[in-house]
Amino acid sequence: MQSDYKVENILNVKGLKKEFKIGSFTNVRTVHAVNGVDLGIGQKEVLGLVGESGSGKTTIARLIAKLYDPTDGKIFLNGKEIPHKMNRKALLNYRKDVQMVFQDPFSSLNPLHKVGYTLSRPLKVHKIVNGNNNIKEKIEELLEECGLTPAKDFTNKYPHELSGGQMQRVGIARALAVNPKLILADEPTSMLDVSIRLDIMNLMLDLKEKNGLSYLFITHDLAGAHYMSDRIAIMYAGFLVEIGSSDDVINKPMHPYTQLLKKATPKPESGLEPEKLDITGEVPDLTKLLPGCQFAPRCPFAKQRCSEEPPKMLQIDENRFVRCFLYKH
Amino acid sequence: MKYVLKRITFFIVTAWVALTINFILPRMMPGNPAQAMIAKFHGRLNPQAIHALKIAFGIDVQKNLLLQYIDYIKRILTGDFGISLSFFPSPVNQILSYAIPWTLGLVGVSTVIAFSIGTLLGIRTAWRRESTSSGIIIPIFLFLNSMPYFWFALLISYLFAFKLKWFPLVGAYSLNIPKGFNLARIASILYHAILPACTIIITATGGWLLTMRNNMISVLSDDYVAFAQAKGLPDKVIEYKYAARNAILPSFTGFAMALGFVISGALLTEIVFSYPGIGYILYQSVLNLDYPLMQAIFLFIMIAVLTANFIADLFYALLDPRVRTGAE
Amino acid sequence: PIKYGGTLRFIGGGGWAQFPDSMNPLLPEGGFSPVVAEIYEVLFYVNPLNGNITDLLGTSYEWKNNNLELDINTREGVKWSDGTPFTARDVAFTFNYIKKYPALDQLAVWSSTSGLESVEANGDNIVVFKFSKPNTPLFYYLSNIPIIPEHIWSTIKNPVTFKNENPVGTGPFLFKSSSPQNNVILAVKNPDYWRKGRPYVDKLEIRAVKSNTTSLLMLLRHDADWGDCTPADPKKLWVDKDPELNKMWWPVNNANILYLNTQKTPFDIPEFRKAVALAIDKESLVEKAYHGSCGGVAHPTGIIPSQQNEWLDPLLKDVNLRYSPQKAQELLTSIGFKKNSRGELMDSDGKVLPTYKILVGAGWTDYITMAQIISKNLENLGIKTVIDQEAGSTYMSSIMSGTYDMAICWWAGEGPSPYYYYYQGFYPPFSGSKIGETSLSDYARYTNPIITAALETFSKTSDIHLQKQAIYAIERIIVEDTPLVFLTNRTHFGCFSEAYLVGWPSDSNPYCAAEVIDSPGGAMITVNVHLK
Amino acid sequence: MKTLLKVKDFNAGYVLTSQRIHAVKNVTFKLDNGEFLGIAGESGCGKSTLALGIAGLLNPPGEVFSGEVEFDGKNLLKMKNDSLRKLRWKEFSIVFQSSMNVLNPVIKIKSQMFDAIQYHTNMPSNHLEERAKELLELVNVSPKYLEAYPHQLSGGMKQRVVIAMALSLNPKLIIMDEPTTALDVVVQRNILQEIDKLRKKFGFSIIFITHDLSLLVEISDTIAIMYAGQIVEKAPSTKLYAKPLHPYSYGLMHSFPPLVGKRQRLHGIAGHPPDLTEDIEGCPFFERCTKRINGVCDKAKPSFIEIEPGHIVACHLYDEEGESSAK
Amino acid sequence: MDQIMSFFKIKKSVAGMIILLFFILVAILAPYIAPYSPTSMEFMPLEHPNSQHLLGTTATGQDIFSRVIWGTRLSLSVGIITGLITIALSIMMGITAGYFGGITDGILSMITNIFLVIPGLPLMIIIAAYITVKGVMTIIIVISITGWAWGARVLRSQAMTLKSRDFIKASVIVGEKSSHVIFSDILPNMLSLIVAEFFGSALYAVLSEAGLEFLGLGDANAVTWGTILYWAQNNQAILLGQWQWIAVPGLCIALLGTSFALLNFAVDELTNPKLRRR
Ligand SMILES: Nc1ncnc2c1ncn2[C@@H]1O[C@H](COP(=O)(O)OP(=O)(O)OP(=O)(O)O)[C@@H](O)[C@H]1O
Ligand SMILES: Nc1ncnc2c1ncn2[C@@H]1O[C@H](COP(=O)(O)OP(=O)(O)OP(=O)(O)O)[C@@H](O)[C@H]1O
Ligand SMILES: [Mg+2]
Ligand SMILES: [Mg+2]
Repeated sequence: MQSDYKVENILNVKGLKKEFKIGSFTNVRTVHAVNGVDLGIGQKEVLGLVGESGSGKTTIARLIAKLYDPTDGKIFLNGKEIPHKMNRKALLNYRKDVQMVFQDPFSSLNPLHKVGYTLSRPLKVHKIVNGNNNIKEKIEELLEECGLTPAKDFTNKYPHELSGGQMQRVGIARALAVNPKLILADEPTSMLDVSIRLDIMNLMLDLKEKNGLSYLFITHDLAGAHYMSDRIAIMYAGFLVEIGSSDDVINKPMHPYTQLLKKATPKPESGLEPEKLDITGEVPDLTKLLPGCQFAPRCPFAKQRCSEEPPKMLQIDENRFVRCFLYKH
Repeated sequence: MKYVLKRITFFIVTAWVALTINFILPRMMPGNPAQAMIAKFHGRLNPQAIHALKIAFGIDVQKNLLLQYIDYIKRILTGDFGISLSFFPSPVNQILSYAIPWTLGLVGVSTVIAFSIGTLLGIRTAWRRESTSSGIIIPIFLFLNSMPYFWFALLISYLFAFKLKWFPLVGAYSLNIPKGFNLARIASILYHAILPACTIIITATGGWLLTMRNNMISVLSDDYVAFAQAKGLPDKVIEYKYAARNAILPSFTGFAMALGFVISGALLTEIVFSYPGIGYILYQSVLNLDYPLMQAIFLFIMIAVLTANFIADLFYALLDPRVRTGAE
Repeated sequence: PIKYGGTLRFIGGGGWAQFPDSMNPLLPEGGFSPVVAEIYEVLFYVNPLNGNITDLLGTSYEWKNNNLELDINTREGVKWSDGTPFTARDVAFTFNYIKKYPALDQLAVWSSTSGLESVEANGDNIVVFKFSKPNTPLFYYLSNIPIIPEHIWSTIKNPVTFKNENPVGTGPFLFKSSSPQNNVILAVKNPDYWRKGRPYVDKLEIRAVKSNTTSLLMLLRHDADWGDCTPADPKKLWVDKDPELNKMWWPVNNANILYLNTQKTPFDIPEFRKAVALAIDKESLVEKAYHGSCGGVAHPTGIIPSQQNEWLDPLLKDVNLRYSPQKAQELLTSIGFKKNSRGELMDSDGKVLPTYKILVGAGWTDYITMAQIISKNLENLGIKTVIDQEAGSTYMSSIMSGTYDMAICWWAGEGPSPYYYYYQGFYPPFSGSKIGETSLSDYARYTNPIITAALETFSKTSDIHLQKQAIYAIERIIVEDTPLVFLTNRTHFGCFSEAYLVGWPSDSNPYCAAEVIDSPGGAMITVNVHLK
Repeated sequence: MKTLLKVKDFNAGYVLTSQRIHAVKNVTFKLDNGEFLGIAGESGCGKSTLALGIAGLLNPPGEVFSGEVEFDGKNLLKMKNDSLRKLRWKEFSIVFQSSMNVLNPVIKIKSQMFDAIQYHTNMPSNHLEERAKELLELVNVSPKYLEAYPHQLSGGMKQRVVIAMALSLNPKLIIMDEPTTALDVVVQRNILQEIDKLRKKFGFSIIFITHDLSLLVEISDTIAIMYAGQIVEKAPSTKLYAKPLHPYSYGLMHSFPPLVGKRQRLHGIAGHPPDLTEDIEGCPFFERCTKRINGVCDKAKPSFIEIEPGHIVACHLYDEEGESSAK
Repeated sequence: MDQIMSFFKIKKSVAGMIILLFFILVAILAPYIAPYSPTSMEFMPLEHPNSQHLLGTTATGQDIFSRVIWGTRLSLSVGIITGLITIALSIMMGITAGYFGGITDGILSMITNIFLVIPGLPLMIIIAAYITVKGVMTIIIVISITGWAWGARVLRSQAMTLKSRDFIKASVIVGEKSSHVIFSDILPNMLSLIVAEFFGSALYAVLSEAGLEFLGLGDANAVTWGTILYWAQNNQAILLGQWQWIAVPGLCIALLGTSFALLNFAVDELTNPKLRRR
C-alpha cells in the first residue's frame, strides 16, 4: 500500500510490529508499542522520527538494531530481507552495517572502560583493522574525525573525565568505527545542552557528508528534526501518522497531531507571543488500542468515523503520506 | 486481586517443590531408620521382633520411591504425618503441637521485638545520620549482630541464671503453678522467656537496624522527602509519614524471609536454655533418621516461611498501592 | 528413724531430647516415659555389677528338670494400683503377650535361639517356664520384663502403638502428670505399695534438659537431687564444688572398645590387632578423655572389675596389654609389616596401608578425644588414620552394617556375668556374615567355634563351676586372638546430691548399679532415698 | 511594583570530603510582585542550587556560604528552622526539577494535598476537601483523582497536581525548577499555559528555571542567564531575545535551530563550562568567548552594569576596563 | 580510585580493615606466633592463664593460646572461602538470571526462591549429617549451598538494572558475545556490590561454622574458633573457672564478624549512590 519501499533505499521496514508482554502469570497485558510501521531510509538520507514520549520511537530503533525480535514485519537491508533469527556471523555482518547512537551519553559508555578500550572493541570484534598499532591509529583517527582532539589525550580517559558532549562524540565514534551504512540515532542530543546539542548535530551532518552515511534520527524536538533531516516521520501511539519531506511536514503539517506538535514547539522567531493550545484528553494507553484513530480522543477535528475505523496511510504526493480521515479517503 | 492470585501461584509452586525436596533429602541420608531403631535396642532384639517393629513403625524399606512419594503427598494433604520413630509411638502431629506454640511464641515475639527496635533505631540513625549517637550505635549493633548467639546465650545464662540466679535456668514455665490459663502462669511464662528472648533480640536487632537504616537513607534522598520538607511539614511527620513508611516496605519481605532462619536458628537458644521448641526436635529427628518427624518439621518451617512471605506480600500490597493496583 | 516426705528430683541431660509420652512399659528403653520403671515392676532386680538378686514381684525361683523348666514364685498380697489383686496369671499373661506381639519382645526372650517354649501360671503364685533346651542365663532377661495387668491389657487392640495413658502398675509410684513442654514428669507415692514403708519420698519429679551442661548447672544449684549427666570432669565439676553434699558413684558396667572390622584386612590378622592394642596408650585415654573417672583401663578380657573376682581366670589376672609401641612394632615385623622410608607402614606384600577411618559419634567428646589419641598412637606405628564423626544413628548404622574400618563403641550386651557381654559380642546369630549385612551386636564380626561352644555350654548349665570354665575358655581366646581392643572401662553416671536426700547407692551400699531412672535399677533408688 | 524577593551576594555549593563545589557565586537579583523571572543556563551551572538555596532547602552536603535573601522584608537565611518551616508553602512554594517524583507513591493524593494545608492553617477537614477539589479544578484535573495514588496518574497529571499543591496556600512566590522536563512538548506547553493563566489570576511571582531558552523567551517577563554559578545577564525577555549582550547569551540564543524558515547551518558555543571546584580569576566564560579580551577578561571579574533599565550584564565588553583596553 | 580513596575516608571501613588485616596476619604467621602445636596434648590439663600458657590449657592439656592462633587460620579461611564460593554461586545464578531473562530467569529465580524458603540451618544439619566425612570442607560446602540465594537475588536485580543501561546495549550492538558482555561489562560494574555481598556471606559463614561446630556437626578435630568453643562448652569451661577458654574464641568470632560487617557496611555505603555521603 505504501510506495515508500524503494529498492535503492538502504533500509526498508515493512509492517513492523512489536508487542511487549508485561506482568506475569495471571496478569499478562500486551503493550502495542509499534503497530505496523513502514518506512524507508535512502542512501545518505536522514529520516527524522518525531513523536511524543512513549510513541514507540525507541522501540523502532531497537527493532532495527536487532535488540528486539519483532512481533511481525520485515526488515530489508539493501533490498535483502533480514531474517528474525540469525547466526552469529550473519548478525555480525548486519551489525557492521547498522549501528546505533544512544540518547544518554552518560550511560552509554561503560564507566569502567577507557575511551581507547571502548573504541577498540568494535574494531576487534569486526576485525576492521589488525594489529595493536593499527588499532591505535584507527582509534585516533576516529577520535579526530569526531572532533576529539588531541586524540591521544582522549584514548586514556575514563568517561567520567569527559563532558556530556565529549561522551556523545565517543559514542558516535564507536558507531562509526565499523564504517556502517546506517546509524540509528535515538535522541542523541536530548540530554545535552542547547549549544552542545547543536555541535553534535553539526558533527553528525558532517560525518554524513564525508562517509556517505544514512541516519534514522529520533527526537521529540521538531525544530531539531527539521534542522537535521531530509524527511520527517511523525509517530503517535505506535503508528506512523505522517511522513514527508522535512520542509513540507514543518511548514504544512497535515495530521492534526503534527499541527498540535508544531503549535506547542516554542518558536520565538515567529513572534514572542506563544500560540494557544486547545487540547483535552489523555495520552494514549498502549495496552488498550482504540478501534479507530488513536488520536481521535484528543483531536479537535474528530468525527464519528474517527473513533470507529482505523484510518489508513494516505499518499498525498510522491513523498507525502498522512494517516487521517480529514483527507480524501 | 490478580496480585493475590499471583502470589498464591508462587506459594503453591514453591511449596510443592519444597515438599518434594523435603521428601528427597532425608532419603539421601546414609543409614536407614530400621538400623537406627535396632541400635536403640542395643542389639538384643530378635529378628521377628525387628520385622514386627518395622511394620509397626511403618518403616517399609521395600516400597518403591514413587509409592512412598504418593503416600507422602497424601499424608501431607491430610495433615497426617504418621508416627514419629524417635518418639514412638507418639504421632508427629502431637509432638509438633507441643513444640510449635513455644517456638512461635518465643521466636515470633522476640523477632518482632528485634524487628521493631531495629527498625526504630534504623529510622533514627538514618534521620540523624551524622550525629555521634548514630556513629556509636551502629558499630555496637554490628558487633552484637556478629556474636555467635549460642555463645552469647551461654554467657548470659551462666551469669544471670546460674550465678546471679535472677532467672530460671531451664524450662518454659514454673512447675508449681496451677494449671490452666491464669495470670501467674502468664507471668511465669514471660519470666522464663526473658533470657532466651534477650539473646535473640540482642543479636538480631543489628540486622534490622542496618536494613532499615539503608532503606531509610535511600528514601531520604528521594524527591518526595525533599518535597515534604519544602511543604513545611514538621520533621516528625516527614520522618515517619513520608520516609519511614516507605522505607519499611522492603524490610517486610526481609522479615518474612528471615523467619525461617530464625525459627530453626532458635535451636541453639533452645539447647542452651532447654526451652521447648521445634528446633531441637528437628535436630533430634535428623540425628535419629526420624523421617516422618523431620519432614513434618521441615514442612512446618517452610510453610511458616511461605506464609510469612505471603502475609508480607499482602502487607506490602496493603501499604504500597503500586503493587496493589498493578502498576509497572 | 527415717524421715518421710519430700520430692526426689531427677534431671537428665542431653540424651533425652524429649520424653516420650507413652507409658507402655513393653516398648524399648527410651520408647516410654521414664516414670514407667517406677510404675511397673519386674520379677527380680538382678544387680548387674555383682549378680545380687532383689526379689520384687518374684519371691524365689528354681531351675528344674535338667534346666528345662524354671519355676518362679510370685508375691502374694500385691495389688494393682486400681485395686485388682496381682497373681501369677498376670506374669504368664505378660510373657504370652509379648510372644503374641514380637515387637514388644524387647529382650528377645522368645527368639528362636532362646529355647523358651511356654509360660504358664500354676495357681495364683507360681509361674512355670518351659524350655526346649537349657538356657539358664535367660533368667536375667526374664526377670527384667515389666509385668502388666491382664485385666487391662487383654483388651488392648494394638499394643505396639498403645500409649497407656492411665498406667496401672504395682510399683512404688503412681503417675501424676507430665508436661511435654517443660519435659517434666511428676509421680506420687503409691500409698498401697506392697513394700510397707516405702517409698520414703512423696513425689518424683523427672526432668530432662537439652544439654549436659544445663543438667550439671541444675544439680549445682540444688535444683535437682539426682542427675544422669556426664560432666567432663565429674570430680572437679561436681564433687569438689561441695564435697559434703555432692556425691557421685560411677560403677563400671561396660567397656569402651576399639572395634576392628575383622572382615577387612589387615584387621583379620590377630597379630595386627594385638599390635594395635599394644600401640594404644590406654592410660592416657583414661586421663585425657575421662579425667580418670571412667573406672580405669579395661581388662584385656573386657571383664568389668566387679565381675573379675568371680569370673576372671586367675591365670589371666595379670595379663595386660600395656602401652608398648616397641612390642607392637615387633609384632608387626613378625608378620612381615614394615615401615617404608617415609615412615608409612607397608603390609607383607610391600603395599602401603591405606588411611583408615576411626568411626566415632559426632559430638561425643570422650570418643573424639580417644580417637585423637589413638590416631596419634597409630601414627607412631606408621598407620595413618582419620577420625570419622557420624551422627548417632548413622554411626550405629555404619557399625552394624560393618562398613567401618575401626570404630570406638561399647559392649552391646550387659548383665550380671561376663556371659552376657560375650554372648552378645560373639554369638554367631548376632553376627553379619558379610559386609553390608546387619550384625546385631557382634560389631567386630568376629566369631570363633570355641567361643560359640563355650557360650552354649554356659547356657546349658546352672553349675557355676562349669560356667566358670566356659568363661575362662573364652577369656583365653580373647587374650590370644585380640578380637576386640579394650580401651577403658565405662560406667553409669550417677551424680547425687545430699542437699536434701540421702540413701543413694554407693561403693559401700551398692544396692543397684546407679542406673538411670527409667530402668528397674533406677527404680531401686527411688524406693531407697529419703530426707536427711 | 513592590519588590518581593531580594537576593544579594548569594554564594552556595557543596562541601564534599574531597572537594568543595562552589555552585552559586555572588548571585544578586531582585524579583517584583507578580513578576515571571526565567533563569536559563547550561546544565550544572547552579540553577537548582540557587533555587534550593533561596528556599532554605539546600540539604547537606549542600550549604549556603554567604549572602542575603530578603523575602517580603524577612531575611530567610537568618531565620530559625521552625519559623522558616512555617513560612514555607504559605509564603513561597517550590516545584522541584523532578516534579514527577515528588509525590509519595504510597500516600493518596488527597492526604498529600491535605497535609500541606493542615500544618499551616487550622482548616477544618470538610473545608480541606473542598479546597483540594477547587485546586484540582484550577489545574484541570478531575477531583476524582483525590482518592487516587500517584502512580495512577499520568506524568502530566502528576505535574499538575504538584502545581495545584504549590498554589494551595496562595503563596506570594512559586519557584519552579524545570517543572516540565521529561514531558513531551504538547503536555509541557499545556501546563505552562495553565500556570500563566493562574499567575495572571492570583498575581503571584514565579521564578522559572530551565535550560530551554526558546521556551523562556516566550513565557517569561524577565530572563536571567546563568553561567558557571553566576548570573551573566538579566533582561526583559523581549530585550534579551532581540539583543543579547553577553557573548554567552548570544551564543545560547543562536544555538537552537528555528522551527520554521530555511534550514541553515548554525554554530553552537565551542568548549565546555569550567570546573566549579576551582576558583576562577576572571570571567568564567573566558575560555569559550569569541570576543574575549586577553589580559582583562582572564584577570578581573566583570561586574554588573545596567545598560538599560532592567537590562544588566556582567561583561568586560561593556565596562570601563574593557573599553579602556580596547582603545 | 576515587572509591578506594573514599573507602579509606570512612572510619568504619578503616576499622574493619584493621581488624581483618590483624586476623589475616595472625593466620599467616600462626606457626611463628603460636608457641606450641595446637593439637599436642602434652601439657597439664586445665591450667589457668600463666606465662607459659597465656590462655591456659584445655581439659586435654592443649595450649589454648596456640589453638586460638591456629584457629584463626581455619576460621578465617572458612569465612573467606565460603564467602568466595557463596558469592560465586550467587553470581552464577543471579547474573545469568538477570541478564538472560525470560525462561532462564524464571527457572533460576524459582530455584533461588526455593533456597530462600528452605530454612538454612535444618538444611545444614541434614547436609552435614549426610556428608559422612566430616571436615572443614564439608562445613564450607554446607554453608555455601545454603547461603547463596540471598546474594543471587540481590545480584539478579542489579544485573537487570545494569542490563537496561545503554552501555550494555551498546556492547551488544557492537557485536560482543554474551559472555563478554557479562564478564567485561556487567560484572565489573557490580564489583562493589559483589564485594559487599562477599563480606556479608563471610560473616554468615563464620557464624554458621561456629553454630554447626557447637551442635557437634562439624569436625571436632579441626582447630577452629568454633571447635575451641565446642570443646570448651563440652568441658564446662566456665564452671571450671576457665572463662578465657570460652570468652576468647567467642570474641574473636564476634570481632572477625564485626570486621566483615563493617566492610560490608562501608562498601555498601560507597557503592550505593543513595547511601553515599554526598
Ligand atoms: N522492554 C519493554 N517492555 C515493555 N514495554 C516496553 C518496553 N520498551 C518499551 N515499552 C513500551 O512501549 C511503548 C513505546 O516505548 P518507546 O520507548 O519505544 O517510546 P519512545 O517513543 O522512544 O518514547 P521516549 O520519547 O519516552 O523515549 C511505551 O509505552 C513503553 O512503555
Ligand atoms: N548533591 C550534590 N553533591 C555534590 N555536587 C552537587 C550536588 N548537586 C549538585 N552538585 C553540583 O553542583 C553544580 C550545580 O548543580 P545544579 O544542580 O545547581 O545545576 P543545574 O543548573 O540545576 O543543572 P541542571 O540543569 O542539570 O539541573 C553541578 O556542578 C553539580 O555537579
Ligand atoms: Mg525513546
Ligand atoms: Mg537543576
